[in-house]
Amino acid sequence: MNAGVAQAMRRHRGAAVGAALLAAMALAAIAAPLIAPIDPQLIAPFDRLQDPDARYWFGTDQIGRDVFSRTVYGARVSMMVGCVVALTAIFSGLVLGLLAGFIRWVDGILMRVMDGLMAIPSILLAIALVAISGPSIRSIVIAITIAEVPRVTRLVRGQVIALRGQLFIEAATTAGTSVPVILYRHIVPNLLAPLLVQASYVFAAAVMTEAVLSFIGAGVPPETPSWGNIISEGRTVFQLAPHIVLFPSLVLSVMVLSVNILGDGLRDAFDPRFTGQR
Amino acid sequence: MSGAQQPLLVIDHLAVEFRGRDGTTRAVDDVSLTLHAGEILALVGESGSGKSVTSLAALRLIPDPPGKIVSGTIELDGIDLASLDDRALRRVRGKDLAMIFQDPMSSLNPVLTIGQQIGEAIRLHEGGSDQAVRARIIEVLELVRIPQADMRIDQYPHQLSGGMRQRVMIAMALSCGPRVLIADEPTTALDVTIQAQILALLRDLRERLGMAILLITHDLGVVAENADRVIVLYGGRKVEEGPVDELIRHPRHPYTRGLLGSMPHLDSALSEDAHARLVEIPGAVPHNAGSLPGCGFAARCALADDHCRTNRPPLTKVGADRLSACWKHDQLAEGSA
Amino acid sequence: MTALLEVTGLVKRFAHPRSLIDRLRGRPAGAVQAVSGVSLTIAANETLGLVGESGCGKSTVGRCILRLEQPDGGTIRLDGEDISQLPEARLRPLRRRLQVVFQDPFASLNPRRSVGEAVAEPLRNFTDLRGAALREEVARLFERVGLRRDQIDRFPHEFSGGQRQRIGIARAIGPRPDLIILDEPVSALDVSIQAQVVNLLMDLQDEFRLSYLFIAHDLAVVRHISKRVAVMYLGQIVETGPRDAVFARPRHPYTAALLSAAPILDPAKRSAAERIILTGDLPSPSNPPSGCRFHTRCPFAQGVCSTTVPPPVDAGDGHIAACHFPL
Amino acid sequence: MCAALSVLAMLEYVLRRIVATIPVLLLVAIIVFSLLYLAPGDPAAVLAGDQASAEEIARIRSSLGLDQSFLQRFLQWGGGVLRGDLGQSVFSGRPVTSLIAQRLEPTIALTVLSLLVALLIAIPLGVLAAWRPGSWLDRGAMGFAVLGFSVPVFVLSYCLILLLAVALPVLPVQGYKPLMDGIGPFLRHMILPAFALGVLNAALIARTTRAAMLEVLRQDYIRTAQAKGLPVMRVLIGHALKNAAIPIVTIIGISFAMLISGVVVTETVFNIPGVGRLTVDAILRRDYPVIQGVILLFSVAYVLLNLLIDLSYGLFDPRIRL
Repeated sequence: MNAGVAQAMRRHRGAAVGAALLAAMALAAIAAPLIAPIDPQLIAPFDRLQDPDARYWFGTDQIGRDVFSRTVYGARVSMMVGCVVALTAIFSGLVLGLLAGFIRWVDGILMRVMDGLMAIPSILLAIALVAISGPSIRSIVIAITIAEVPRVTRLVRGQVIALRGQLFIEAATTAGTSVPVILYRHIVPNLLAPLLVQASYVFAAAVMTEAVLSFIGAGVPPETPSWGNIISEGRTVFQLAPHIVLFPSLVLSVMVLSVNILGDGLRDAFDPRFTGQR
Repeated sequence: MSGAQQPLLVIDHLAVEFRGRDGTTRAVDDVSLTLHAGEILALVGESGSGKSVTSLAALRLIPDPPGKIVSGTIELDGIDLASLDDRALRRVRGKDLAMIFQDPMSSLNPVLTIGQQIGEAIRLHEGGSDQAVRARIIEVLELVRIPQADMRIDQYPHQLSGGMRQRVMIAMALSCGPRVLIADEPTTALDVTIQAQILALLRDLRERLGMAILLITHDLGVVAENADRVIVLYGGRKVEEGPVDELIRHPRHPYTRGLLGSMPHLDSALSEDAHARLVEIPGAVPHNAGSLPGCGFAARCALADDHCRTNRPPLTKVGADRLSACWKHDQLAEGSA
Repeated sequence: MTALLEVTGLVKRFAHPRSLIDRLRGRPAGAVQAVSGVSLTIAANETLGLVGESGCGKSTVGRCILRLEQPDGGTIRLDGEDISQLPEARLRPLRRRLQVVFQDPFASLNPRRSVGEAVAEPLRNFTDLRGAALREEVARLFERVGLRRDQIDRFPHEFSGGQRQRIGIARAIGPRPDLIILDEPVSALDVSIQAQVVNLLMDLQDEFRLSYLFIAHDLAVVRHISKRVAVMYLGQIVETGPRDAVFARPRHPYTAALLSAAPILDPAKRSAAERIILTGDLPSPSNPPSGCRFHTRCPFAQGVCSTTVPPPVDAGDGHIAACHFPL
Repeated sequence: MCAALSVLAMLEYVLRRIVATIPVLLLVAIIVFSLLYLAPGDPAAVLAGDQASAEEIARIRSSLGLDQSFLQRFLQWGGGVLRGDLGQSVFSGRPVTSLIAQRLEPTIALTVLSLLVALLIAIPLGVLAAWRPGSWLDRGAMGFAVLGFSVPVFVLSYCLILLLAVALPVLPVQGYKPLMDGIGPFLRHMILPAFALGVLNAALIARTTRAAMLEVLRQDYIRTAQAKGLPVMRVLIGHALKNAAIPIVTIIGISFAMLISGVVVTETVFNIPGVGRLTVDAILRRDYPVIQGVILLFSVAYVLLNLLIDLSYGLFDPRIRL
């Protein structure tokens, strides 16, 4: 597994760049208080709508807050949402998918529910869930997770069913291996690679969804500096001071891009067609 | 068969290389062959012998990249196919030089009807009204003995049996009256009773239409019953060539001999001891056989010595119409298989 | 000689979902009867060759015996005990005696686990070997099938087809089974490799007193390795008997047709044989012909063949053919 | 006889697909209804106003049926939905159905136009990239695809506005002109949003087209077509694309979900008075019946589109007609 990741990095320069960028952003998010030169909440009424300069690297917004500091703190929200959603969605999807793949009656019920959830476009589902539970990072995370779980469950279930038909699973059966051991020894290891790839896409989708939700006002509470919020606030003065929108947008795009490139690199590395396994 | 008449297809000193992650491999190395009108020439070998690559190269269908014809000429009726531009080459493909493939299921497009697929070639190379084309399609379907051709023409490949699909493939290949038919493992995917039908059909078509067939196969049994001459390939190189019956009765290359010995025969006398061992060729084809300095077979050959391993054996005339690429072909002259 | 394995009247159906039209017409759900009433026995240290064309149900027979498919009828007795309905938990200890080698040596190995682990798996399940002793046994098995002991930590994709098949064989012989189902074990291999594997299988049979059910479509290989053979057509055994009797004097026209369709190397012997070339294709197994299932393609068929199922007739020495007009 | 049977089989296939969507629609309805049911705040109190007494609120509650059980209320609501009654906006008191109907035109226009843009970019790009994998064209196309995945639609929208409406003022910054006011102004206002949304949607479709085409181009029948002497374009379009069609149309159906989220954002950025804008306004005002109605509408549209796509499979692959 780790060998596979390392191999992906070596072979896929893009994946390495993606991983490096992501790591840098993660560090920046963790060390936000050290990096951000100015308190992100500090209002400087005389410095409103400043263009970027040596003091305000990304300029200031309409009440004079430092856009750079806010962007750095915004990385915390995005990183947190991305990581938590990816972890919980992958884990729940794995458990549900395994259940569906192995127990027929569970499959019937579970997959109908997933069909229903998937029929609601995920952004609307998230809007609905946030609308119920009120805007907070927690409800954002829950909402996006619920929207992402069906896809992961589908993936796992599909893989399990495909794997169950594989000859090497039948060989394990004739070798006297019991179902739980087959699950643990043969099925799950073969699921890790696609799940790792999927995790990166879920991460990217979560970051993106959070930004969109915050942008349309159904996301993180407005006082929290998240990229979606900053962009949303800059919207009204966009023609006057485009930098408020553009800088966080750029950072957001770069983050999603690095995750996607990393995911593509992992996918290629795990694809049997690329690794010379057949 | 290989008399005085002008050869139809001449492949001369063909070499094909494939670029991979682990460097370049030579899939076909210095293979030459001539095919005359009305003749069935078999190209026989195991996987990795380069037989299919040779046949694809003849139509210049090697995917490039990763494959590349690095040297050699392919002449059809005196015209060098390598010198043709894409447009001219396409006029030859399917018209003068047609091909059928191993698996008739995957070789037919599942979303087009039989008639559409055959008609396409006819329209492209010969043109004609819709009715004329349809009549011609039914004609070729009947030529390959497909019953109820006027009904089958509107069916899709999945509605046909395996044998029927291969007949459709043959009909498609014959639709523009090719001079040469390349049959790449035409019966490998079929059951033995259907194989017998298809091979009988191919022989019959050769008689009736006088076309030449290049038969690519791994099965010496198929070769023995259907070909006039045979070329044995090993690791991308030609190791032996000759008239079929003679070559099978008196192989002059240790690989051919090993191949014949390792096949269980239905017609061999069974000894009382039910556990008679088959003759093994030890080891496996080295994947760099095409770029070894010496004989590609040396590593698996009981007769090989240091000379064999370092010096490449030239193709030597070992009888009328017979060639062998073995330093020790003399030692094989007396003993028969 | 008591039979090690005795299969009687084995039936296996594969249902396809009932369509709305069928329901409206009151037709029952369609089913392909892949195996319809197959009986066979295998004695200790014997090889039974099960031969037939694709779709005849020969692999399904093997998979039912291994209980990879649940049979719909009939019994499968291993040393007298019917295992056809045993629940998996009670079946598992018996699986030691019943091993398998599959046709596709690549698909039968988990790509993410080392080949040594594949060979160790049945040993771990059926024996007390652990740790260094287990590793040593795996290494010994590797050497026995012609691989090197330093190869046990490698992964399947590092091996050639013939080597992978050797790994599959090592896995099968590891727990010292009584019977191995060989499901087309050499048909994916090149001729020169085929001979190596066939020889290995025959050596191992002597050494470990194994019984084989050798499933194949290649008549020559079956003839070489089997002591007795059974010929299947559309889910039924049409002829069975001692190898020499069946190959030298086939009594069922289908067997005769199969034999004469196989190409013969020696030109001298070729002209002597009178060829039976079958016309037409295999009928659909979901709707098999009435009476004798072969009558639609049989050159000797008469009226009775399409109406009455031919009973199996023993010509002595266990050479049985199910034909109204045996040759 | 045979033809009649195959028509019947076709009909059965269609029928079975339609029947299969019913439970999905029902589930969607349950989920959407639960949203209102679980929503915080008491609609009765909101309606009654700040000065209302407890009795008055209780009276409104029972007149609205808010004191009934979940099932009763669901059935009542469901019956209303089937009659085209989605309830009333808490904010304006107007029927949700008519609020949505008023705003449908710009949303449909934006959706159709951006899908058109997406297909016109994605299909040729995907086909050509698959034809020469590894070429500069392929790399460019896939670079574009991964970028398209990663750039949120408002980012591209603002970049386009900055470039084509502010720096080079050739197009209006925002707003909408209905089709009735003439095709010219309508298109001038639609170009930027449709392009922004279409380009990003094209990324996913292009990537899937390429993958599907690569898979198909590896197949033996492509070699057969080449061996027949067919020109490249005939092989790519006539033989390959038709075989690759099913994954492509499937992804178009799936991408519709992304398109919807894009519509909501794009209408906000460009100030287009469509259903997306209505959604955002409703969120800001916590107008749950409107949110509910919009979600139901979009979800049903999504399910029905995917049903149509399912049914279209038979057009591309004869094996599915059985």
